[in-house]
Amino acid sequence: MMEVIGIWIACGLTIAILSFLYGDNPIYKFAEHLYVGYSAAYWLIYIWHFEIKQMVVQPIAGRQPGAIWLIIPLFFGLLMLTRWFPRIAWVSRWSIAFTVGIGSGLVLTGGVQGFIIPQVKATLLSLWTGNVWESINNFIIIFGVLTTLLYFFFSREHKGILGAGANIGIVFIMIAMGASFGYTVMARISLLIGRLSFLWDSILRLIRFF
Amino acid sequence: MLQRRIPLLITFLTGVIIVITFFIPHPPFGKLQDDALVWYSIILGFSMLIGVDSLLRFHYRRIARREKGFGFSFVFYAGFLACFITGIISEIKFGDAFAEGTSFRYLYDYILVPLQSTMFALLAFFVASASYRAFRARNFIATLLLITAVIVMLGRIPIGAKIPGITPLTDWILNYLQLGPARGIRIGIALGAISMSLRLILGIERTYLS
Amino acid sequence: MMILLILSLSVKAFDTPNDGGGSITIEVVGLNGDLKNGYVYRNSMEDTTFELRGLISRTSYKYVDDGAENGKEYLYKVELEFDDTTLTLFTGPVSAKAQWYDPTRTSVLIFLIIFSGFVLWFIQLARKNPEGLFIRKIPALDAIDEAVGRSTEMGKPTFFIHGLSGITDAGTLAALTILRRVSSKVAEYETPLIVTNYDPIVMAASSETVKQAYAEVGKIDNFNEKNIVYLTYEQFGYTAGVDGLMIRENPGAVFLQGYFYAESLILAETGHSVGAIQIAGTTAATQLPFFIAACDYVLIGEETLAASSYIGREPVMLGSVKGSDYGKLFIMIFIGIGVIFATIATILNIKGNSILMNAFNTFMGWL
Amino acid sequence: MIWEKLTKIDRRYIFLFIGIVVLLPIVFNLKVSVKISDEVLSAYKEIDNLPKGSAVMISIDYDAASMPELQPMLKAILRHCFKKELKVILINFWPLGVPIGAQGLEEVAREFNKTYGVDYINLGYRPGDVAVMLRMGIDIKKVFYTDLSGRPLDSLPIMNNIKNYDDIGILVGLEAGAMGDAWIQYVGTRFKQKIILGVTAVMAAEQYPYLQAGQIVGLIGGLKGAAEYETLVNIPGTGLVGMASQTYAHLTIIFFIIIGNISYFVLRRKGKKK
Repeated sequence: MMEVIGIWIACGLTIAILSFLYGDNPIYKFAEHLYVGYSAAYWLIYIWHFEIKQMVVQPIAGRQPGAIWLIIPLFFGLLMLTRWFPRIAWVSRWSIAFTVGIGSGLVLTGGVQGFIIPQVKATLLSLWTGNVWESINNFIIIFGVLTTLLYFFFSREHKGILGAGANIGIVFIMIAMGASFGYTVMARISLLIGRLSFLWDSILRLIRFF
Repeated sequence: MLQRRIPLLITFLTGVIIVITFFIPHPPFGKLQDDALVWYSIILGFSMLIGVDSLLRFHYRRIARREKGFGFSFVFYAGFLACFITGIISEIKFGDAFAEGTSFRYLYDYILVPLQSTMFALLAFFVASASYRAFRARNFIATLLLITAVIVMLGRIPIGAKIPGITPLTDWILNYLQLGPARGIRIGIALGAISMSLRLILGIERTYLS
Repeated sequence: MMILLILSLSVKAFDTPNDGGGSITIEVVGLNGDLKNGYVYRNSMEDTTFELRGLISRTSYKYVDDGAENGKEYLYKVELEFDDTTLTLFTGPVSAKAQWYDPTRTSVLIFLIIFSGFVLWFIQLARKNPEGLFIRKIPALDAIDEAVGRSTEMGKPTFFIHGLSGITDAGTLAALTILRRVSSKVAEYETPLIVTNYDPIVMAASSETVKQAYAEVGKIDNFNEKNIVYLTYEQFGYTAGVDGLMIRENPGAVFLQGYFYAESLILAETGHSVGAIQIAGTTAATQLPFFIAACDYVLIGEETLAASSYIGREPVMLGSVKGSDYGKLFIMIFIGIGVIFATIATILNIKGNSILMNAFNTFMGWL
Repeated sequence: MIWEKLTKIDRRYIFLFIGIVVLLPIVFNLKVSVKISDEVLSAYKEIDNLPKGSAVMISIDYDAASMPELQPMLKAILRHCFKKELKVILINFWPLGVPIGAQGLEEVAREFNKTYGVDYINLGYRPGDVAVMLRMGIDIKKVFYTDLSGRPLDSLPIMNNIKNYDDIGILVGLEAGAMGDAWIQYVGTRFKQKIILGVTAVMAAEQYPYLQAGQIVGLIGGLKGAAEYETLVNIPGTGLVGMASQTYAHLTIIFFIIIGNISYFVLRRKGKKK
């Protein structure tokens, strides 16, 4: 019985969101407000359960070695709460600064190790492999990478060779954008297929129920 | 001093420590990058209290002042409380609100899931309206965008395989032609992010501080 | 056959390299797939008992013993079971230790030093000689003033919509720089600005940013913290909320900045349907095509990250952009040399000379 | 005149058309056949070539929103693994995906009469993202002491021979977000783990650099990828039905693009004459 009620609710909410396609209307507004309210609370519970409880409360209660270091994030977390008091709200900048520091450090190392090096490595292709087509394709990849990088040169005006290269770069970029768009259409349609199948299956189930 | 210098110092120290420890496997440094991610989520947890509080006040104000559409703010509160209360109850009763069979999970399955997936499914419609509007052969670059998008769109469906050349062309575009620019864009972003991180650590970039 | 196999077998125990210590690796050399089970036993050199630690992996022929104490010596016994025989091998003593440097990351270190070197060098140069630094035109950033201006003329508010990434993402910090510019224009024109936030830390930073901008143009009294809106930390809940706000507040200009996922197009199409000028910028390569299709101006990838230098035009910032460009040039030259090397190596290899090819592969392995 | 109207067509008509063409095949259960692409074939072959009894780790990194695309993939891969008598270890990096993964796993395991704890296991979710991935490289049992339902891993025979990534033949990441990058950057790079990614179609184009760089050994993209895998395993499922809706929707969009361009050129010519 609970399941049938649940399906009714789910069907109703599905239709309410779809109604946004027609334009703003009270049914959509209802779903939207419910959604924002519900999900805001959902993430509170989520953060409590998966982060605060499991990463703070349990290690401290269990006296795990190293739990003492949690004092650092707890300190900056509490500083964040100064935003409730406008006169000392600026103290929260310390916490922001701390998180920005974490982010910058991770980007510096992670960006090089995880992205730049493997991608540069993969571009070190041979221009002659013994197979004409393979060689041409390698050339296209290398040429695409280099001209695209030229487009992202900022400190010099795009004139002369740089200008020509950057123009080819933007042509490549647009081809990539078109390909990515065309490829994505499929995924978006899949989502709608999922939703409409759900509606259709639910309708069949509800008909059978009565 | 406290408002500007200290935050800059915090960012500098945190960033530098995170970068250096990347190269040191010796404890306690080796694990620091992983720990920092945990610390970040703890601070995020605290900040969420601030965020949710401001959202609750926003709707409270709307109701108190009888602003236009304030009725929907009741819906917001209903959604928030339904999730929050079932979350707390399930957490106390089962120790895990996210386990199968809790009232929290029931609401998740029949409220959040349909809302989430239908919102996502709206994209099927927007992808159609955006391509109708944007894919016009206005100039050379727009034409390229249009042509690659259409070819790939055709190539992704079985019927495209029946038009000679479309499938190999799509595969070739995806495997080679768009690979260079995709890689170039990502290398560019990684470099830009590294340069940004350096500026942040050095205290040159400080939008939110001064 | 079996005897030959067994004769060629040996077992090695060594400190697991490049780690934080506490670990010893036991490797069986010379195996090729016939192993049924391989048991690893350890003796701590205090008595004569060997304690079972675990099984040799059947794919890598290794066992990593993470229960070792740093500096303490151990002996290992490995029992290898084959279909028709069992073989026992000993190795050791060996001890675990933690390393102070991870040499597999040397390439990362070298790159970081070169790249930071360029950036720091050009920042230094810019400090000494602030003249003559150039940054190429980025139309989307020039359009900011126009968009806010037009929104003001129409008497409509301006929307600034943050993406879904946290403050640790470079794209978010770039978004904050753009927000800074937008809010000083908005403060100047005295039009309402609504900033929607997905991440609460970003909300705090946005609030500080906008407040500073208002203070700078001397309009701090017009700053309204309530317009820095937090919605929800849920992708599509955020989308639904922002869509609703946009449709009801009817903005004249919409800025979509930060890291976006699938919601990019929902937001951009809704913004378009209310007739707003839209300026988008993202470091999410996947979402760029949608912004290009649905928005008036788009900052493509790295352009977003250069925004702070473009807007501020401070010499040090421009210097860092120049340094970063030289880093890019370095990568391009590196790719160029690498490609030439790879090509020569491949051609020679086809002709039967594999010396260069081996050198190239060794280099790739190190990289 | 008609062309002018068409350029300014109310987008709601487009919405209506899309809705209709997607719904029809669902209601009438239409199917289409698909051609196999190289990247799906190579994913299939990698799994197919694993020796009997090897372990395949499948990571469920998606939630309900991406279920229509990734769930058919999960089921097709599971069917393949069970058919080949491979061991399956399911883990989750998206807590909200836990029930979705469990549901798919149990459903397919029942079809093949597989035993829990012997042929397959569901480890559930542990918080910590990248930290969990890295720690699994040392010892899986030190991160996941128990399985999803709380049974200690040591009590389940499937885990006897499995310590860390060294014992995992192939890792299959089913991705709706950034977790795939993390698998490649952290586990692929540091532990030399063979990885196959199954991703939503939107992310697929972005994965080609990884495929070309050899950082992943196979790629299954979107519903079409799922339909291809279903064809390879030779057990049709929801992927193939969806392809019919897909086909009609794509054709509708292309039709609208063509109409849009014709009207654009007709109007431009008129404008020039004036």
